[in-house]
Amino acid sequence: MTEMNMAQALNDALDVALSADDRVVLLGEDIGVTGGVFRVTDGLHERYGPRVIDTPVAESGIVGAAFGMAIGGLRPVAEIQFLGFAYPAFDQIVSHVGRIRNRSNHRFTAPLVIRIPFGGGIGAAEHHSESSEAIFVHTPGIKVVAPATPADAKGLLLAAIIDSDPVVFLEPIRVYRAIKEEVPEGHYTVPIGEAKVVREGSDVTLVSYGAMLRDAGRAADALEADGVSVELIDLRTLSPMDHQTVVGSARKTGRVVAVVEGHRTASLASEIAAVVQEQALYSLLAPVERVTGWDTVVPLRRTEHHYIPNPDRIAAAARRTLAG
Amino acid sequence: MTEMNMAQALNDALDVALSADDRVVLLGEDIGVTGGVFRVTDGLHERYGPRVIDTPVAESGIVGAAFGMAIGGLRPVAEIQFLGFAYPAFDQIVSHVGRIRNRSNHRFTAPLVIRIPFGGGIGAAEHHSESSEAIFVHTPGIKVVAPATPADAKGLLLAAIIDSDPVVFLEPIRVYRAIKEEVPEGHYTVPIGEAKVVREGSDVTLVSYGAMLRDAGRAADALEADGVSVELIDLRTLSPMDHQTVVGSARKTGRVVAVVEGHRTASLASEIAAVVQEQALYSLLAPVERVTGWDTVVPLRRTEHHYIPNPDRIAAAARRTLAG
Amino acid sequence: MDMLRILDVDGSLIGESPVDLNEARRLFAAMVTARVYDRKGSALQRQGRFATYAQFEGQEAAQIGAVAALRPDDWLVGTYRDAAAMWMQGYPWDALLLGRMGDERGGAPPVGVNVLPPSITVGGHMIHAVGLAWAERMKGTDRIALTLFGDGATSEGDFHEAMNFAAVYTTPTVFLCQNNGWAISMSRAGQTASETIAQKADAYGMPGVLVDGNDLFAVLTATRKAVRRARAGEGPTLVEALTYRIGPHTTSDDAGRYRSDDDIADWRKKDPIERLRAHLRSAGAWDEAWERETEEAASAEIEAAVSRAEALEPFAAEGMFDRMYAKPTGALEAQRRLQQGDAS
Amino acid sequence: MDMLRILDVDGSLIGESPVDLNEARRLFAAMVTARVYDRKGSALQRQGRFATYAQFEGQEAAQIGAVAALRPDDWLVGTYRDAAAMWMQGYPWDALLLGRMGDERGGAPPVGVNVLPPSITVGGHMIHAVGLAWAERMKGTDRIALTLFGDGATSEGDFHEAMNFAAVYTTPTVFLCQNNGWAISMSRAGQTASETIAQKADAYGMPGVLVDGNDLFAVLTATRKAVRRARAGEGPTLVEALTYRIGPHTTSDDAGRYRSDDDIADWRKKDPIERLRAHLRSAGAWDEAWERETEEAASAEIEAAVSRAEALEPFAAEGMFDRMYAKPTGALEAQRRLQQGDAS
Ligand SMILES: Cc1ncc(C[n+]2csc(CCOP(=O)(O)OP(=O)(O)O)c2C)c(N)n1
Ligand SMILES: Cc1ncc(C[n+]2csc(CCOP(=O)(O)OP(=O)(O)O)c2C)c(N)n1
Ligand SMILES: [Mg+2]
Ligand SMILES: [Mg+2]
Repeated sequence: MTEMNMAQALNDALDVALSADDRVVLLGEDIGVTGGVFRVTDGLHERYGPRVIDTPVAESGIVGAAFGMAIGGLRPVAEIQFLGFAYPAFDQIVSHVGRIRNRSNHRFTAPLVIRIPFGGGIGAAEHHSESSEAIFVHTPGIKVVAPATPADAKGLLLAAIIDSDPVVFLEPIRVYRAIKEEVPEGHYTVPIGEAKVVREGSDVTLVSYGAMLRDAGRAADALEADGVSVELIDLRTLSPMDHQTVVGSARKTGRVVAVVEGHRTASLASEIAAVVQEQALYSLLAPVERVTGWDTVVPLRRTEHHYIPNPDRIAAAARRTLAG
Repeated sequence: MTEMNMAQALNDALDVALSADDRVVLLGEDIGVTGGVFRVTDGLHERYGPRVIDTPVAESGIVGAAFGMAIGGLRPVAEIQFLGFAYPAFDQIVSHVGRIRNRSNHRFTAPLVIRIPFGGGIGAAEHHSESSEAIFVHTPGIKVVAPATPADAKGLLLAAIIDSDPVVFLEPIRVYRAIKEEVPEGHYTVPIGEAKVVREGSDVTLVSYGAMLRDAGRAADALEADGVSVELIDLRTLSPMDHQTVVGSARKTGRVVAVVEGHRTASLASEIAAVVQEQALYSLLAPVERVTGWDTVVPLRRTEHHYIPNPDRIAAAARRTLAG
Repeated sequence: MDMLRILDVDGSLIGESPVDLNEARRLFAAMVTARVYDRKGSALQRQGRFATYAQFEGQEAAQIGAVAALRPDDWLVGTYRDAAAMWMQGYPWDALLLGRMGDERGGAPPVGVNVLPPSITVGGHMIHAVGLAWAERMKGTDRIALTLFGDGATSEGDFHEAMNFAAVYTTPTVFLCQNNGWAISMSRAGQTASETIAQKADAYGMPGVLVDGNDLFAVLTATRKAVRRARAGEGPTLVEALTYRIGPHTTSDDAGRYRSDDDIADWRKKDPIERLRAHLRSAGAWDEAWERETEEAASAEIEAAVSRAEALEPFAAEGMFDRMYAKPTGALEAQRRLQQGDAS
Repeated sequence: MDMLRILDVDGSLIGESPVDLNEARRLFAAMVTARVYDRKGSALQRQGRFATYAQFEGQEAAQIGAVAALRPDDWLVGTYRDAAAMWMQGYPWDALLLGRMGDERGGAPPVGVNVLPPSITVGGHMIHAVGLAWAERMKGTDRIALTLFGDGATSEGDFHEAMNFAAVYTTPTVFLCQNNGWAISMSRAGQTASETIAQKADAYGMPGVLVDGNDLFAVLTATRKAVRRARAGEGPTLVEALTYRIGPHTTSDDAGRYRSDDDIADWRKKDPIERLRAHLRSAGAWDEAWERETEEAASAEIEAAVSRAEALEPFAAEGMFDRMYAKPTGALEAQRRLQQGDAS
């Protein structure tokens, strides 16, 4: 066990994977010599040389080449520098990465990982604050993972790398260096597809993931201080979503707040609401509340905070469910 | 009034727009000399010459150029040949088309229309049966329209062309030649953002759009035959969604079935369920049912029918709400 | 830019043949066989037994000539129009037929046949051949990857990224463009303002060559050189095979809307099969009975495959849930139950 | 490929000056002013008053020289690194500053200034300049569009599609690549295997020229020719301005990780401002006091703009709802109410 932040834990996961399996190769913009703009790949180029590849500025090329490599028997881990730069690669992801297994009835498969920093809150330039995970979750044939803590990040990334299917691995930018925790050494996995009940409670369920989980936790603290018992769920895997854990909790508490940073309409919060009312309508004591980013471009630095959900908004929504 | 199918009605709308306003230009693959693969632009190149432009095979280029033209004061109507070929243009749509107004605080705007045939059911090759409208609906700064009938198609397309904001205009392939109806002559508009109550009823509400509307109508016929009173809503505009009409009907009937052809998770059916439970939970007599395509690639011709919702599936879902 | 031609339009040898007569006969037979398939494809579509079909008539030399330069274990990554090439590299008729009938098993050639299912989207597949070639090099094999694409595909951004990656990383990839004059209704001249496709290679510091695509010997010679170069670790090559799409874009297309019959007639005179036939005949290596036998054998073989493909039970209603992941996810299992509930 | 150079590295004139001395002084003053802004940008970022800032030091001749070839009503479509060019084409300091402070009003130059807000994504904006130029031609004006981009941007598929569209439709677009040696940590050599960026033009049947990007006269001369060609309806041109990014990629970058200080020292010797200064001095058209005054005037002007920008009240919390459409949609109005409810 070592104390690590998420960037370090991810670096460690990549190190473990590269050293364990020759088929693992990393490719992306600025991931090699300079170690990635968030330093997640720091030192790996020195250690693994030609298996850590700096690429031209061409996201479709990165994903398309990684896809070919995966079919060819490698285990590529591609990095897209920010989620806002993944759209040029969207066609490769939707039309090829998520489809080759079906297209070839399992004859060809593409076990690749696409690592992408996502989310805002750091006052960055336009396009650097995206939370468009919903469009990847809507895409068949890929899995979508979004860790919220260093230890989960490492275990999920290692699970993604050995998964037989393609995984879009979303890394919450705001969390990279924000929290430290004990991270197990060596190889271990956190199962893809399983949510985690971060804290148990009986009055209201908060469902979140990625960077928003911390804010949901802060809201939970505030609510607990007022005597509200909060169950907090970290989805961890966004696709496939762990309905059982979410619905089970909804049945227990009767009140659900889904917290996502992405745009509201057709978001994961909508999906959570749809699933909960579908499977637990008669347990619901209040409508499922959606606390989300708005259906607007994420504002720039000066007013970004009006976009991103914060503990107050989350707690207010929880209180609305309790008032109902 | 003339009897027209949807392809003819759209052709008529483009003709009206081109003749009324010199700023209207059409561009896309095979839309000129050959009149489009669905013949929607038939005859327009002869009539309007250089304002109906055949392009190289480059979707990002088509949308990006149309975007520049729109900023430059034209009213471009771009065509993407099938929704499955829109993904190479996704970056242009998300990163630029939907953002320039916000980015420039209204100084620059992009009033363009992107026409895209969508949906399956014709036994086409892979990529020709997409219903990924949810990802466009999730994208801020654009409007998304999907007509279900010839007269609406014409009026909505004319409304889209004069709209000050960009519109993704989805044309249901299966409907192009399937139905004929009286279509008013000359210029008229159907307002963007308004759903239509196609038939009124009191027991259950079916919400749909595009090609699925016909199947929802058939399900309604079957249900009515059994004495169930069905309210059928055609969303017509997918973004912004007309919550009021949907929620009003939900409050009245207490039972809602959302019918979409796209993949289930994070779909418009999820959005409808989320909104309905949010605003009408206490009126609901049963969970909102989602009848959707599955979270799989649309199967090829031999088994495609197992993917696309049909009247039986829709009626079964409605019956479940009535049993509840 | 000069165009390599070895067999003149009338079939006379004006350069060095890349093969002996026996091999030339084998390749001729392959072209004849491919054309039999192509004709059947159109017929099956008319009968409603095929979905839309994209004929390759006129492009047999480009496809058979290119693949003749490969080793059986090399990768081939082509398009909807490349059935001749795919078959030549080992993709069974059954799979080709199933694909066109609309069955996902059509995308699954036997293990050992390193041919991807045809790309239906235009442009996205070339970079896959770059990744495959790169993987082979990293694994230490000397396999190469050949990718086929059309003139229209060169306009997609993905062509550019694939060419650039291949050249930057000197991957063992051969890019073969079948410039057949059209991308649906768009002429080559309207597709790009460059005089040739081949010259685009220079933008990537890559060699580019132009060959007569209806001359099997020229295509084979140029591709073989490119393949050797790739296999030797010297990097990728772009080959432009200048040819012509004799048929419409697909069985759904009405080519009369945008091109004249005269063009087609001109190009029919340059038919690749006729050309090699003339050469073989003048070398005393052709007779009509042999060609007829070849056709008949091909026809019988393909008909048998059609029967097998049509007899194959379609996937079950729930089959799609099993094809998405190594193991269906919980979400898909739930949808499977929903589907079965709806059906019951 | 030959590289056009008119002012030698030591400032001696080795070709024909495109401007008289007065105009040369004006352009020199513009470069000096731009550098003042650039230094302030870094300082403001260090003080936390700017978000990340992308310095353009060393690229002043490329930007000022290129824009000097434009008419005031021509379009300019550049990137995050092109503040000098944008200002030169009329984009006010206030807007440039607001952009970097993170305020959407930074994207709104006054009406009449035909400069788009800088592109933050790499590669997507060049096609916008094609569309703009095309629109101007369709409207019957003779405006042209200049687009600026880096060496890294040439690897994106959108570069390819933009170049191809421009050439196919002979739109009045000028493509100016500031090849500054780096794309973050990726060297020019690793970005593409072609010897020059300029030669990529040939792939589109477009003329391509290589110029010394630190030589204002060379950049101006080449761009002027390209602009004239575009305005005359003869189509687009690609100009590669060979220059160097003296600073890190942005204020967040640690360039020491991937390049040596020696390189920077070498390029500092080719500084574009020094070079034109040497030329002006030898022509008796420069004195230190004038340069100092220019700097001070620039500094005062920019400081005043900084004060105005910082004094500008940020948008209201709900401002974002008003910027998305001409009129907020019903869905956005509902969200505005939700936001206000949460806040209350
Ligand atoms: C990304 C994408 N855009 C558009 C299409 C529609 N389409 C199918 S084939 C074709 C023309 C391709 O021309 P070319 O590359 O020359 O190949 P050919 O058909 O001539 O063999 C087009 C535009 C597509 N399949 N994929
Ligand atoms: C689509 C996209 N991919 C990646 C990035 C991240 N990024 C920002 S600048 C840059 C390098 C661009 O290099 P170049 O085009 O040479 O311009 P320069 O920064 O040297 O001016 C990269 C990769 C981005 N902004 N957009
Ligand atoms: Mg072609
Ligand atoms: Mg650069």
